[in-house]
Parts: sequence; C-alpha cells; structure tokens
Amino acid sequence: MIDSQTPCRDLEVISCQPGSEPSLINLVLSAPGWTCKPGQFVMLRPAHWGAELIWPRPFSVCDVSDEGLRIIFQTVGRGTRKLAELAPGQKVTVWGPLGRWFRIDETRPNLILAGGVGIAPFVMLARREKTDNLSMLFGHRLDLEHYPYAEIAARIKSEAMQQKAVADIAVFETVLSERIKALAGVGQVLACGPEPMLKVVRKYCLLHGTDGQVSLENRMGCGVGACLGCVCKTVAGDYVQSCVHGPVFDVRDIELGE
Amino acid sequence: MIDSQTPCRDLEVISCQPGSEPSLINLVLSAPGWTCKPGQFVMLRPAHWGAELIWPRPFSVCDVSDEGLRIIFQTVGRGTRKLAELAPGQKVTVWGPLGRWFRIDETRPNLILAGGVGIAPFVMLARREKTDNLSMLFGHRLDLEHYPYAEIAARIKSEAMQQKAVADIAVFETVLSERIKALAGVGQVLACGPEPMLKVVRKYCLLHGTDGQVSLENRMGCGVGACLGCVCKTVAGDYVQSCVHGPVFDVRDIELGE
Amino acid sequence: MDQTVHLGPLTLKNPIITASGTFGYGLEFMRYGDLSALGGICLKGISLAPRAGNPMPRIAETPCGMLNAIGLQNVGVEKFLKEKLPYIPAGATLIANLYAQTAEDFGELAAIFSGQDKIAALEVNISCPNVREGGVQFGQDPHMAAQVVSAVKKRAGTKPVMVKLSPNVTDVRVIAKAAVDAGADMLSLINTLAGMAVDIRKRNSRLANVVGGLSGPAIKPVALRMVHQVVQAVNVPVIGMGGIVSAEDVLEFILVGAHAVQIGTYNFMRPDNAFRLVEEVQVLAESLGIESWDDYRGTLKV
Amino acid sequence: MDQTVHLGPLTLKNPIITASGTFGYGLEFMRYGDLSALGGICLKGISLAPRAGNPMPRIAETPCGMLNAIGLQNVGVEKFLKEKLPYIPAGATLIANLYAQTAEDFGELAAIFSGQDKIAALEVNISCPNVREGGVQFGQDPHMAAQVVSAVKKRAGTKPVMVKLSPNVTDVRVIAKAAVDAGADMLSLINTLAGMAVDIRKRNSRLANVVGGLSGPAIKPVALRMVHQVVQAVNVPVIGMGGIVSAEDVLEFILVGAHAVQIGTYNFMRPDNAFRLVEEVQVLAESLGIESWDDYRGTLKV
Ligand SMILES: Cc1cc2nc3c(=O)[nH]c(=O)nc-3n(C[C@H](O)[C@H](O)[C@H](O)COP(=O)(O)OP(=O)(O)OC[C@H]3O[C@@H](n4cnc5c(N)ncnc54)[C@H](O)[C@@H]3O)c2cc1C
Ligand SMILES: Cc1cc2nc3c(=O)[nH]c(=O)nc-3n(C[C@H](O)[C@H](O)[C@H](O)COP(=O)(O)OP(=O)(O)OC[C@H]3O[C@@H](n4cnc5c(N)ncnc54)[C@H](O)[C@@H]3O)c2cc1C
Ligand SMILES: Cc1cc2nc3c(=O)[nH]c(=O)nc-3n(C[C@H](O)[C@H](O)[C@H](O)COP(=O)(O)O)c2cc1C
Ligand SMILES: Cc1cc2nc3c(=O)[nH]c(=O)nc-3n(C[C@H](O)[C@H](O)[C@H](O)COP(=O)(O)O)c2cc1C
Ligand code: FES
Ligand code: FES
Repeated sequence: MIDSQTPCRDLEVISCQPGSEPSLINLVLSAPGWTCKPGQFVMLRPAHWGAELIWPRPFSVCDVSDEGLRIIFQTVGRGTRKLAELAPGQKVTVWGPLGRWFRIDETRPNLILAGGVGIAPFVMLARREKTDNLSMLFGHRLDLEHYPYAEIAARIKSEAMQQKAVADIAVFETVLSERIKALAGVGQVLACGPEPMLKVVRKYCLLHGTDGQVSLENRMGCGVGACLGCVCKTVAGDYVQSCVHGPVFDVRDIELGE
Repeated sequence: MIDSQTPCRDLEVISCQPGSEPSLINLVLSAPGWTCKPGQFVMLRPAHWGAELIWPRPFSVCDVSDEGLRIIFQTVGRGTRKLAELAPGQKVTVWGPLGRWFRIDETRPNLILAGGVGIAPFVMLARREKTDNLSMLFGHRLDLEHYPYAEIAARIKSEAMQQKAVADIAVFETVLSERIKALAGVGQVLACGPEPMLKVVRKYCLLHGTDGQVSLENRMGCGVGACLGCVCKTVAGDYVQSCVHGPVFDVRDIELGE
Repeated sequence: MDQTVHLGPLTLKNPIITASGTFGYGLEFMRYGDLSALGGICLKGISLAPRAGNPMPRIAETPCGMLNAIGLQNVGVEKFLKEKLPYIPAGATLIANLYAQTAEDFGELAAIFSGQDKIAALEVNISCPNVREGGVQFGQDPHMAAQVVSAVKKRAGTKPVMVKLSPNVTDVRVIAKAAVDAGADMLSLINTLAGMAVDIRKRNSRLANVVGGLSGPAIKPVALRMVHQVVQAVNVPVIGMGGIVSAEDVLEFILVGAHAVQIGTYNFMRPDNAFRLVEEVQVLAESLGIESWDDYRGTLKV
Repeated sequence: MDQTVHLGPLTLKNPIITASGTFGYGLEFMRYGDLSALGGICLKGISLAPRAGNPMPRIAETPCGMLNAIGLQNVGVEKFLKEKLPYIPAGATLIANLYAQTAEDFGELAAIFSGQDKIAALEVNISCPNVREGGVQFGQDPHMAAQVVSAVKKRAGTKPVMVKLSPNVTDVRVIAKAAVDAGADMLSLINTLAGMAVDIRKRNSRLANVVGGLSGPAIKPVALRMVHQVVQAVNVPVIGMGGIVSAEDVLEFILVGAHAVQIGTYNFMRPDNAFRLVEEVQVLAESLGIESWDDYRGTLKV
C-alpha cells in the first residue's frame, strides 16, 4: 500500500487566489512529477517559513496533472492565513502523495458525501472515473459558486444542500441517514468533510449496515508516520497513524470519539 | 531633552526598493506627522510580524517630511532581510523620533565622518543646515552610487574614499587621524558608521583633543529606555541607555570597549 | 464587564500588570499611554545600594524569545525614592520589586517601602538567574525562600507581599508552599528560564555574563504548566506570566487559575502594548460572555 | 573535513543523530534519504510490553515549538525485534531507546538488546514527562537515576550506554554526575520541558494528558545552557539536543562541548531535514576552517 513517489520537492506557486469568498483559496503549484489517487494528501510548508509555526500542513490533492498540483483550502487558523498570502514564484516544499485513498467499487453505487471544503478530493475522482455508478451529495454553508461543485456536477450526478442555520444541519443529517440506509447492502458511501459530519456518517453506516469510507482530518505533525500525533483509535483499541493507515478509513475499523 | 512626539503609529509602506546593490534598501513610509533632528532614530516593526523575531529594529531617520519618512538600511541579518521584503501598502509600526541628535556649532567647522550606511542621518542634516561650516568625509565599501552621497555632496563640501581591501582601511584611518587633528581646538567632528570606525574616531579625538560626537549602534530591545540592553559605559563607570542618552554621545563622555 | 480583581489585600482595576524589568520605572512609558489605566506596574528591581549591572552584551534574540543578563542594574532605593517615585503620576498602582543578597537586606528594603504611600505592594524577587549572589539561589531552596519571605513580611507593615518564583526548579510547588507558609500574600511566576546563546564564528557567548534569562512566547507553555501546578497547590492568589503577547494569552493564564497576569517582553515589541491589551482583553472577555473574572478563573476542565 | 566522531566506545560517521520519538523506527524515512548517511538513529522509545500511549489530542503547536504527550506508544520489544528491526537496512547506526517503569525492567530490556548485533548502543530514557510511572521520576532524582543506570549497565553486555537527561530539574549536573558515577558511557540531553497549552473557548487543555513535553527552537537556549553545564561537570561524551533546525545550531552545541547532536522536531518540518543537515554541516564547518571536531569542540571562550 506504500507508494514510492514521495521525496520532498520544492514546487513553485503558479497562482494563489481567493475566490469571491476570501476564506476559500485556490492554490496551484508547479507539477510535482507524480500522480496519485483521490483521497491522498500532501504535506505542504513554504520553503521560507520561519519556525514560529513548526508543522507543515496537510491538504487533500484536489487535482494533479502536468499543469500542476491543485489544492483548495479554507483559512481557519494561523497557518492557512499565512498560506493564503503566497505569491506566484514563491517556493513551497511538498511531500506526497501520502496515505490511503478512496476505493471505488465500479460494480455498485458509490455515493460521495462531501461537506464544505471536504469536496476537494472528489474533483480528481470525478474527472477520472468513468462509471455511472458514482454520484454526490454535497452539504455546504457558503453559496455554491465558491466551491468546485460545478466541475464535479458536469461529470457525475450531483446534488447540493445548503446549511445556513443549525436547523438546516438537522435536515441534512436526516437526508444523510436516508441515503446511507438506502445503500445498505447494495452500495457504499465515501465521505469527506468536517468531523461532526463524519461522525454522523459513521453512525448511520454502522446502524444501517452500509459500507462506508471516511477521510479524517486529524491534526498532523509530520505526515510520515513518525510523530504519532495523528492517531486514530481502531475498534481493536490500538492507535494507528491516520497519515499512513488513513486518512481514508473503513467506518468499521475505527472509533471516532464521543 | 525628551521629545514629546513619540506615540506609536502604524505607517504605510510607500516604497521599499533595493538599489542596484541589493543589500542596500531604500524604505519610504507614509508621513508620520512629526519632524525630528539629524541623528535621531525610530524603532520599526512591521505590524504583522509574528513573534519569531521579538524585537523592533532601530534605524536612523534619513529624512522626514510631508512626503514621508525615509530610511536607508543594509540587510545584515534575519530582521533586515525580512524588512527588505516589505511591499507597498503594508503596515509598519513606528515609534519615534527617539534619542539625542548631532549638535552643530555654526560658528566653527563641523566635519561629518560617515562610514557606509552611517551616511543616513546626514541626508537630513545636509538638506536643512545652511552653514558653510559643514563638510563631509565619507568612507565606503560599495561603489558610491549605491549611497545617497550625491544628494549630500550637492549641498555641502564632500569627499569620498573607497575601502575595498584591508589596506584601504589603514589609509582611511590615517586620513581620519589627520582631519581630526586639524580640527583640534577649532572645530568638531560628527561621526556615524561601523563600530570599528567610531573607535578610531574616538581614539584620535581624545589623542588630539578634538571635540567629537559619535552615534552608536548598540543592539536595542525596546528603544525607550526600559530594557537596559543597549547601555553604554560612561567614563564615570555607569551604564546609560544609548536609546535615551544617545545614540549620539560626546566622545569624552563614554568608553567604547576594545 | 467590570475587570476589577481582588488579590487578597490588593485590588486592581484589571488583571494587566507590567512585569518588573520590562517597564522601567513606568516613566519611560508615560508617552505611550495612561499609566493609571493599567492594573498595576511592577517597577524595575531595586536594591539597597545602586548596582551597575553586568557588562555588555546583555541581551540576545532567540526563536520567539530573548535572553537577558542585565544583572539588576538600578539606581538604588535612595535615589529611586528621590528621583523617580515622585514623578510617577498618582493613580498608577505601583508594586516595588525587591532584590537583595541576604534575608536581612530584603527585610531592610521592605521596611523602607512599607512607609511609602505610593507603593501598593511588594514583589520579592528570589528568582533572578543573572546575579551571582542571592537571586535564584533563594528561589531554588525552600528553606532559603522561607527565610527571605519571613524577613520581608516582618518589616513590610501593611503592604501585601508577592513572592516571585523561579521556573528553574524540579518542583515549583515545593517552593510555592514554602513561600506561602512563610507568609506570602500572593505568588507571581514565572521569572526567566536560564539559557544561553553562542556565536559559532567568534566562539563566544552572545551574553558577557554567559548565562541569561529566557523570556517571551517561547516559554509560555512552561509558564502555563507551572501556574496550573501552583494554583492547585496553594490557597493564595497567583499572578501568572511568561510569554504573554495577546488577549488570548491573558485568558489562558486566567483559565488555568491566575488572578492576574504580568506582561514582560511584550512591552518591548511595541511600547503601548500593555495599554492596548487592557482594552483587547475587555473585548475578548465580553465576546466570550464572561461576566466576571471570578466566573472564568480556574474553570479549566481536566 | 572528516566528520567522524568517537563517543568513547561508539564511533559515528558524523555527529548527526535523529532523536528518539521523532524518526519512528527509521523505516518511515527511508524514502527521504539514505539512513546509513546519518551519524545514528535513536529509535522510538521501546518498552517490554506494547504500550497504547495516551488518548488524543496528543500534540499542540506553540510559538517556535510543539508540545507532545504521545505517552510512549510502541509495539513492545518482541514485536519490534520481529517486525521492525529486520527491515531496517544494514549500514544504519541504530541506538535503541529504552523505557520501563522499574529498574529491573530497564535491565531486562538492556539484556534483550545486548544480544542484538544491529543495535550499536542503548539510550536510557529516564526523562519522559508524559507517562505517569517511571519516566521523569527517575530523571529528577539522582538515586533513582543511578539505580536505573546500574541495572542497565549490568546487563547491557558490550553495548555502550547513553543516559538521556531531563531538563525539568533544579540542577542538571547533579543527575548527570549520578548517571556517570553509576556507569553511563555517555549522556544525552535535553528531553522535553514539561509544558501546557489550553483552549480559552472550550476551556480544556489542548492535550488529553493535560501536560506535555515542549520541543523545538523555543527550547534551544535552555538546551545549550544545560549542555554547557553538563560538559563542565562530567568526563564522558555528551550528546546535545533541543531545538536544532540548522547547521549553525549543530555547531553551537559542539562549540559548547557536545560530541554529537540529536535532531528531533526538525524531522517533522521536512522529512529529509536530517539528511540535508549532514551535508550542510559539512559545508559550514569547512567554510569556518574547522579541520576536525576535536579542534572545534568545547572551544567556547567564557
Ligand atoms: C489528510 C488531510 C487533508 C486535508 N485536506 C484539506 C483540504 O483539502 N482543504 C482544507 O482547507 N483543509 C484540509 N485539511 C485541514 C487542514 O490541514 C487544516 O485546516 C489546517 O492544517 C489548519 O491549519 P491552521 O494553521 O490554519 O490552523 P491552526 O491554527 O493550526 O488551527 C486550526 C484550528 O484549531 C485551533 N487550534 C488548535 N491548536 C491551536 C493553538 N495552539 N493555537 C491556536 N489555535 C489552535 C484553532 O482555533 C483553529 O480553529 C486536511 C487535513 C488533513 C489531515
Ligand atoms: C540608533 C541606531 C540607528 C541605526 N541606523 C541604521 C540605519 O540607518 N541603517 C542601517 O542599515 N542600520 C542602522 N542601524 C543598525 C540596525 O539597527 C541593525 O543593522 C539591525 O537591527 C540588524 O537587524 P537584523 O535582524 O538584520 O540583524 P540580526 O540578525 O539581529 O543580527 C545582526 C548581526 O548580529 C549577529 N547576531 C547577533 N545575535 C544573533 C543571533 N541571536 N542569531 C544570529 N545572529 C545574530 C548576526 O550575525 C548579524 O551579523 C542602527 C542602529 C541603531 C542602534
Ligand atoms: C530585560 C528584562 C529584565 C528583567 N528584570 C527583572 C527584574 O529586575 N526583576 C524581576 O523580578 N524580573 C525581571 N525580569 C523578568 C520579567 O519580569 C518576567 O518574569 C519574565 O520576563 C517573563 O515574562 P515575559 O515572558 O512576559 O517577558 C526581567 C525580564 C527581562 C526581559
Ligand atoms: C513527538 C515526540 C516524541 C518523542 N518521543 C520520545 C521517546 O520516545 N523517547 C525519548 O527519549 N524522547 C522522546 N522525545 C524527545 C526527543 O527525542 C527530544 O529529546 C526532544 O524533542 C528535544 O529535541 P528537539 O527540540 O530537537 O525536538 C520525543 C519528542 C517528540 C517531539
Ligand atoms: S502526522 Fe505524524 S504520525 Fe501522522
Ligand atoms: S533599547 Fe531598551 S533600554 Fe535602550
């Protein structure tokens, strides 16, 4: 399962653009010379970051090709706010692709459950997979045009639900539950989004007996399995590094706190 | 001697340009709303610097007017290298004018002894002082066009000597000694430059009995007299803050180590 | 929100105190803000006789911090009372920071300050790492710490006594308890961590004194841990410090149980920072719905 | 310049060793560089039985540093010998890092490793702040430290024994001397400083374990000071660490007297950093005209 294409590279920023919603940034780096599977991620650290922020930051590969490595990220804290200031030509150290990916089963329905910026890894998936057995339900807070939703919807059957208020989240949870139930025994769900959403997905997968994969966003120190800071508890009671054994896990293998 | 115009202000970068010699930077900030005397300095810290570099950095006021606050600095370490990256529109916190200034005696010859970027405070002096009793000897390592020498030479009698090799420094020292000797009892010298040069100036001032003022560049933590990190030893054996009692001192009042 | 805090016998307008050695005699900052707007001002450490301090260089910058080896340069108590104290505007809450090399001299200093109306409280510095005698030796030994505190308490009259603890110890609670048992009305911590910086080219230390004290954001995690430990161990108010550079940082110390905080190195980063912090803490506390410090203090869930 | 260093009975190609707990079992970094190019690799702390470690969250970022409370999660010595050690390429200089809760268990671990050809030396971790038993308790008491070291030495066979010291003590020289008197062949320091980080909104600690260990550039001044002190106090080679993130930093530790250094948190900042450092140190040392480490080591003028 270990991929051999992971030396560190200093890539150049091609563009770093906030959308009309300034908290969502589209970052394109020069082509890294490797390709990867949807759900894999990279660790990213600007080459001339000082040491005030120690860690690199993990981001899903949104897409990768000869044209470059594309990341979509949300500014939530000190690191992402600094990353948002990157200018074309600056160097960013990148290592990856890292971790395990979403496994599609072409013989059965695969339903993507994406929440917010958790939509990122599915851009690549939608571009690559030719199967009709793929569809997406997207929950989002900001207006739809801020996300790469249209790109995906142009290729696979997609549906979006906006959550502006707390009440909307309850409605979304009900829909999630129904969709997951409908797939019990006949298909699987692939989820990426905020942790509360992943907990809900896991809960209904286990309740209804539906196959499911979730991508965790645990805080990471190294991305290579060394710091043991990103671990996830398995049902066996062990802690495994989500950067190596995940970030995509089978819902049946892990616990998600609570 | 204490100036009352020193609250902190967030000034805007108007321009920040390396000359043809990239280690010498011309920084212009928006007008601070105060004026000052030649030899006074400001403490400067970009508003959004993190905490990795703790201290503000002290710089002589090269000139100040309604058009802005001008600083000329050399990139020598981590702080100045970061300052060199400032872009127009960015905010820089500035407090000043601080410290004591060069005192001109219009009734006698005043010889400026400037070394390298130590020429900065004399731009303002040359622009303001109308006296014929003012001249300058400038020692420099880089070619002359990198410094604001021509601006000064257009207004007061100036002479420049380049030091490219160690032997040139010995020659410069001899000239310094002669000029200082020539002014004994009849005039004074005003010196700003690297510490070895200031030591030489002080030595010959004391040897020949010439009046002299030197501007020290001690490392500073606060610029306001609080940290006691910038102190200079007086001949009385006390340590006084060079940010408050200096940076310009009478050569007779202080010791300069060895 | 009313920011008033009661530190046993001492009442402050707000929990923001400037730390000793980083705010001069207050006078240096009068142009940058209203001294009486601060919760309090710990004055530069004062000894009986004037002290010249250590040779230069005395300060060095380190990652997210700085080292200092000032060596308690000060004008001495007599000159301080004559030439500094009268000029500090009334309305400022002043805390004298005492340094001596023997318990007796500490007592002597306390006696002198006990008669000064303008001094609201005494802070006993048994934790300076930059002086050869006294200083941290007292702060690393519970018996010596107790001796100093007793000597001060005996002669401090009605002035509340705050004891400033060193982080350079195996278990800070041991010294904390000794100080409280000896009569300390409150504790302040942490002083600087002993550290070094060297120059690989000149092959010398960046400080003439070789060893100095580390302060600034770098030490905040250590400071928070020690304040948390001491708050659990004693029953007097604790004043936390070490690396505070934001309103968030202030609340972190109050969350682990501090009654007030001191602001040190941050004063160097911008001379009006302490004044700004009083307002920023107000805004942050209100945005979190905190109604009084008593409601928030020490509510860390562990 | 030939970077070889002799640490008493242990010879390293160069002074760059990766620090325990920051370089996994070496295997994690094989894609990023040639393990045999490093001076040595201190393996993740290993105990007799497997340990699950502490609950999450286990790490928090702090100014120029990080806190960790991993709690010595490891697969246990048996599984390590079966599933990890055989896969580490020959040529790498491996140092086992031992953790136990009693002196006897430390001895037991030493005995097991004494028979392993692939293990070049043992590092005894008496300084972990993140475990309830053993760990730093041993490292804060000279008698307990000596007991552990004796127990290890007795059963370590011909393996050189390195003892890893805690910075969370009043006087690190006391523990250093106790370890050397008990037979330590060399010392390594510093382990992490005990620290905390809290969340003012959730009102909880950022670490489930509440207290964690601070590492990274923030602690370098403290580390340099302690290495400087220990080098003066003992006659065995000292391996310095704490906050190293550049070739300059490496030379700083050697300047104060360290024979070698360990690289910890820096491995997280970029996984090939340790490999790059070997080359950068070479370039820097040559640019300074250093002809051998023996010429440069401990030449700090004080
Ligand atoms: C495998 C993986 C893939 C990911 N993919 C994406 C992606 O494609 N797009 C995307 O936008 N994100 C993605 N993430 C999440 C992303 O990595 C984080 O949002 C990012 O690391 C946050 O960094 P930051 O420095 O901005 O936030 P931080 O400042 O580190 O903090 C983030 C949040 O935690 C809190 N916090 C925690 N510790 C502290 C502290 N010590 N001080 C202050 N605040 C603290 C803050 O309040 C803040 O809300 C992914 C994560 C993983 C693990
Ligand atoms: C009153 C006054 C007026 C001044 N006016 C001017 C002016 O007009 N123009 C101008 O160019 N300069 C001026 N200076 C000098 C200027 O302030 C310094 O050059 C500047 O502060 C250096 O900052 P830095 O961060 O770039 O260098 P630093 O990184 O702080 O270090 C400067 C030098 O010291 C060494 N050093 C010291 N400590 C460390 C450490 N811990 N780590 C690494 N290196 C270290 C470095 O090797 C480097 O060579 C003035 C100084 C004073 C006091
Ligand atoms: C330059 C400097 C001088 C100091 N002088 C004193 C002093 O005289 N007395 C004292 O008790 N503490 C002194 N300290 C320690 C501070 O009061 C404070 O305890 C320490 O700096 C930690 O807080 P900080 O991280 O906010 O700076 C000094 C600190 C600095 C940086
Ligand atoms: C995540 C993490 C895990 C660690 N685990 C261990 C360990 O198992 N055994 C040990 O002796 N030290 C351990 N340490 C301490 C390091 O080996 C080192 O002493 C410390 O981090 C200081 O060095 P640095 O500042 O270069 O990181 C660990 C440190 C970190 C950051
Ligand atoms: S991020 Fe370090 S082990 Fe996963
Ligand atoms: S720079 Fe702080 S006293 Fe002068």
